[in-house]
Amino acid sequence: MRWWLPDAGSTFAGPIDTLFLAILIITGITFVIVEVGLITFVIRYRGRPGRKAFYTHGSTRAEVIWTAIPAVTMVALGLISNHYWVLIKNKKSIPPNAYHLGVHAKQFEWQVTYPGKDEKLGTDDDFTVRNQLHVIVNQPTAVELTSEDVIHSFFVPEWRLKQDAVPGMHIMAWFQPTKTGEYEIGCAELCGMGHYKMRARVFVHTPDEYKAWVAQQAAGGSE
Amino acid sequence: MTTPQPTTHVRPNYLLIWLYLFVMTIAEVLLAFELPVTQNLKLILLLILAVWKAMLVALFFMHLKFERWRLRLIFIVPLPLAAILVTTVIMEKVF
Amino acid sequence: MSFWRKYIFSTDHKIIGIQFLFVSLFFLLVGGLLAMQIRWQLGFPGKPMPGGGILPESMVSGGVILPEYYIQLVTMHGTFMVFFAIMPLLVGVYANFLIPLKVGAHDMAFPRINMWSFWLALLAGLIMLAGFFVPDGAPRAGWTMYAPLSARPDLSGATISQKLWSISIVVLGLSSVMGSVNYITTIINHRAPGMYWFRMPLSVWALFITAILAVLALPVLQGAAIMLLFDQSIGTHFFDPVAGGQALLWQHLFWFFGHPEVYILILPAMGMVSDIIANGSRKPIFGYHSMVFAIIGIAFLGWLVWGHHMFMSGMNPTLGSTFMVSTLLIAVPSAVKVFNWMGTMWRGNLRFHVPMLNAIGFVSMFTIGGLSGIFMAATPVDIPLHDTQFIVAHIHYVLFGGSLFALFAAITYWYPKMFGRMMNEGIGKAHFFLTFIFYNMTFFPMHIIGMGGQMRRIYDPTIYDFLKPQQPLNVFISYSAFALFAVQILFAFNFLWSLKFGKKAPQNPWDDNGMEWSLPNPAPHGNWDRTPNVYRGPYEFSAPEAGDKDYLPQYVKLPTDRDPVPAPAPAGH
Amino acid sequence: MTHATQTLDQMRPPFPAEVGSGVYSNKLGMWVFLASDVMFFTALIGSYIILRFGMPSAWARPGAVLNVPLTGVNTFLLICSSVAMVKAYAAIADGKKYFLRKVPGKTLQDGGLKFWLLVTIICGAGFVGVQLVEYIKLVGEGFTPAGYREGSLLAEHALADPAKYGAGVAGMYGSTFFTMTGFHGFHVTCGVISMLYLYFTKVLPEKYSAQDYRGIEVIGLYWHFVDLVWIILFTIVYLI
Ligand code: HEA
Ligand code: HEA
Ligand code: CUA
Ligand SMILES: [Cu+2]
Repeated sequence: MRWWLPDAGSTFAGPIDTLFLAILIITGITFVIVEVGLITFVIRYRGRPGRKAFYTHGSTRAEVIWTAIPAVTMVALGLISNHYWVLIKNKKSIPPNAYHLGVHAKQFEWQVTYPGKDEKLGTDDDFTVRNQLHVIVNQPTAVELTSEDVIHSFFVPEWRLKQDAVPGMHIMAWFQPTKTGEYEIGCAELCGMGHYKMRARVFVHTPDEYKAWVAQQAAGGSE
Repeated sequence: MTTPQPTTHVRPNYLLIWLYLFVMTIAEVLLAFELPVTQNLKLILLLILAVWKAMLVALFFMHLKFERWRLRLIFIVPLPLAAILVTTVIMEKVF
Repeated sequence: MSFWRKYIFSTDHKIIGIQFLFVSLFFLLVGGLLAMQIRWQLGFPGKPMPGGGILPESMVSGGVILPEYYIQLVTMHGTFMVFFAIMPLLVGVYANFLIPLKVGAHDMAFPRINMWSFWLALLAGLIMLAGFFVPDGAPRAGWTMYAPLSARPDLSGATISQKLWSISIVVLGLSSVMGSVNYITTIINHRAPGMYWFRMPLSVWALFITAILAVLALPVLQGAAIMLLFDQSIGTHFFDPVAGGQALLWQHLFWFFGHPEVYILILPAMGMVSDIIANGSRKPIFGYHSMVFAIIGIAFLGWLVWGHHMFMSGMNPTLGSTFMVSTLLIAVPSAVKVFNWMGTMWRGNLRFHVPMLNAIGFVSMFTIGGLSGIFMAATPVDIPLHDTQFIVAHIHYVLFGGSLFALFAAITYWYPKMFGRMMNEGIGKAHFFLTFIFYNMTFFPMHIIGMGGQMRRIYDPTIYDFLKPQQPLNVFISYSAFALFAVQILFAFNFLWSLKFGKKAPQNPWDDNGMEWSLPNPAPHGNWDRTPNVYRGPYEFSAPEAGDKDYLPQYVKLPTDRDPVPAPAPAGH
Repeated sequence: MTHATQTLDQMRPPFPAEVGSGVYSNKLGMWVFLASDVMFFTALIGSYIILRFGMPSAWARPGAVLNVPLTGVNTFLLICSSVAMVKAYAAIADGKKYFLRKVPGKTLQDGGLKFWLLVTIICGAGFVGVQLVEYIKLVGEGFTPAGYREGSLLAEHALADPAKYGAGVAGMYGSTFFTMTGFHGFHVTCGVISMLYLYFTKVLPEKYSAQDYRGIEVIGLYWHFVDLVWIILFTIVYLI
């Protein structure tokens, strides 16, 4: 039973989780203020015969305070968030040394295209594997998301990575795994009756493991 | 129940406006085909003419010229919203 | 007047409101029943559903819900709850019933159009319901109907019902535009003498702003639905990239409508809660003017944030940043509202009648829902949360914890005005506390499984290794959900039973200030026989002039009061 | 001209205003409805603009597929009906309920409400008729909401000269054209029907007077709005 975000598996997890925690604290404080306030008022000011309510139409000072504080916090939060947002989603932030893969979504499977030995996409030693994403640990990787039919969404919880694959669009998403191991891709956008089982495995290898796998694929000559 | 004084105004010459609209329509068609001007200039001129005609209809035929701001506002409010929607989505295309 | 003219084809705003009430409560029940099946599947995937046998083979085989049926459940649950339960309950029922009563008008500006707006809404609901009974079942693309899935029957697997969805939405849009034109005109032109803009109760203000939102937002959805219908039926390609269409266009249009829509679903609730909290605290509302401006602010910002539903959609990230900021800013006017409600209770003399309890429930639960919105509004944090159960939790905290609690309050509060009888206090209190408990037990854990990564609209979470460990929580949620539903039966019983056996209501059961309480319960056709005068603001509780009573209705003329000049001050007064 | 005199005389609102807006409710309601109709056309026209900006290849050249002269005439018809409507409005404002009446010393007879509203209706109906003819012709040539029909005349032209006929995006062209003009046509039809209704129930029985002619002003507002929308559509659909 997990009570928090999945364990961190990519470089994005750090900032995102801290931001999450920060917001949790901000909202947590607000939450406590509101709920505790309500409860105390409910108890303190419960109606009793003979008491009369304090007749007031409000206090501008108080209202200015509780308008200003949220305004400031929200703007600050926005600025901080935007920094990481650009880092994660902006095309320009994709590291130049990124290793490029193609991911083609289709009801209801993920087709991953690998550059093969020459490490370049679009050459004839490329090969495509269904529902298996093999990547290298600590290696910035960029996937070009495309879709055959409807909108799908490429989602790896441990990497804090989610990006829709939209028919008619070529969308780049990048990430840098920090842990070797086996993960899962889920499809996070309703794409038909098979949406729930549109599942693929993710293998994060050490560089030479990966080379070995590529070689073996080439030998196996799958597509 | 007493009511505010009705607003009275001089009646515009409708046939004159009709003439404007007619001429501008012809101008548009000519512009679109005959005149040798660049694509963009043509585009801008056409849009200006269209908006101008629309304004004439709204101001004189629909009497917005003679209404109070309170009423004009009702018709004006949706326009910025429309602009926001269209410009935003177009910007989105221009990656 | 014959029975038909009086109760069926009535043009009396009060009767129309009551018609809306019954119809939309029925659809609320339908939505609830669908939710129960959703919960069964998520809690016990692959186990035969009790009573599932009665459903046709195309939906459940051997009592086990099929994947295609599950999507239909989710789609129709969302659609019914949003478009045919909460929206008509808030706007259809209370805009119709309250506006003329509270501004001191004899009826709506256009009674016949008002009647049509009801019948069209009913028609739309029935068209939508028909989806379940056509071959290959109900729509299957979620209540948001994302194209191209919704536009391509060959991909979604539903041909007829997808079209029915579009048609139904077009009809519904027509109905609600008709209604809203009515509300706006009535509020602007038919206020009683002395009912100045800033003497209107916040409920009327909220309904006024809501009507403006509806008038401007629904036509956009209609247009989109029409394009979708054409894509589905006559082979156009608006949302089909293959022929140059744009898949994201649908999302832009839908959410440009959609976010104002969610404020349509909360603003009237906020308004009515304001009235009830002031009444329950026996105190004037705290900062009336800023409450009004907060409503306007929320409504205005609501037009600038639709992109926050599309952060992950492949939309230009730079736009994402701007949408994030505008979205976060909505916290500010919302803050004003929440804290002003608390300010109203502060040093009050609280009466915990059922409406007040539900109103307090509203404030505390809406706050949770709003705060969870902040997580999703912060774009980086939305990456792991988007389209997970965390969103589902947010939805239900704002829509159930928000709108529905407000509705439980409103229904109980104006029940005497509608039917001349009181709902049972004891059952009402029991219903509130039990609902409050089971509701939190149902929806709070959804935040956690959402953080865990459980996607929305998935038929069986257990096939994912990373979701298996949290399945027990899903089971827990399901049990709580069943309990939650069971508790609603209390409400249904209370509602129906009191129609006949509830105790007769006094003229002003809640010691309230509203104009409506100057009338007998239920109010006669045409309301007042001569237009009433309004002497003061709506929240003069515990005012010194009130003497020994702790309230001072708007319609009471004190010796010190002068009669208002007949024509109320114009807008912006 | 008959209105040299009219331009001078004063114009009263058609009905004592009601409280609040200073405008009587029917008119206020109509304006609010028009505001919402603006948003409806925003959805359709906006999508057209957006799609056309984001289109993969060139759009069909103006006049290549659509018959602009014919539509130009149609536009003229609609403008005429609009001015006729406003003349009807002016006529009843002066209490002229009659059809035509001789004016001493003038060759032109002076038209009253019955005359001008009839002209409006005829022009409006004419517009719808012409549009139907246009649709039939277009579909005959192979222009459909789905694009150029296989093996049709236009399909062949498109093959011969893809740039001119925007072969690449014919589908979008058809979708947007028929949806936008179709729903405008629908608005016009509704207008004509409701005007016919008014004509027989209110105008012929002479129910309107210089004191109360709300129906005329309200339907007029709707009618001019439909005209306004067409002015925009004609430019951006046919000429650009
Ligand atoms: C009644 C309906 C309602 C309401 C009122 C709201 C209110 C808000 N919503 Fe919500 N939303 C929905 C209904 C609603 N929403 C629905 C149905 C969806 C899902 C659609 C779908 O199916 O995909 C959704 C989805 C949704 C998303 C998309 C998530 C995703 O798909 O990835 C986002 C993202 O920003 C969001 C944000 C917000 C915010 C910021 C508010 C704000 O208005 C909240 C403001 C309120 C507060 C903040 C709390 C009170 C304030 C204070 C106590 C002051 C102090 C606060 C601070 C200092 C933070 N909502
Ligand atoms: C106001 C809106 C509303 C309400 C009240 C509810 C109520 C409930 N919802 Fe729903 N829900 C949505 C709006 C709502 N929901 C939306 C918009 C979605 C997204 C859909 C999508 O993804 O497309 C959603 C999705 C959704 C999901 C996610 C499905 C998925 O993504 O896989 C789940 C799962 O648990 C769920 C469960 C429930 C439950 C258990 C209730 C329970 O609270 C139900 C309890 C029962 C009732 C409230 C009815 C009681 C009946 C009465 C009181 C009537 C009385 C009758 C008379 C007096 C005659 N809902
Ligand atoms: Cu693919 Cu969901
Ligand atoms: Cu939103």
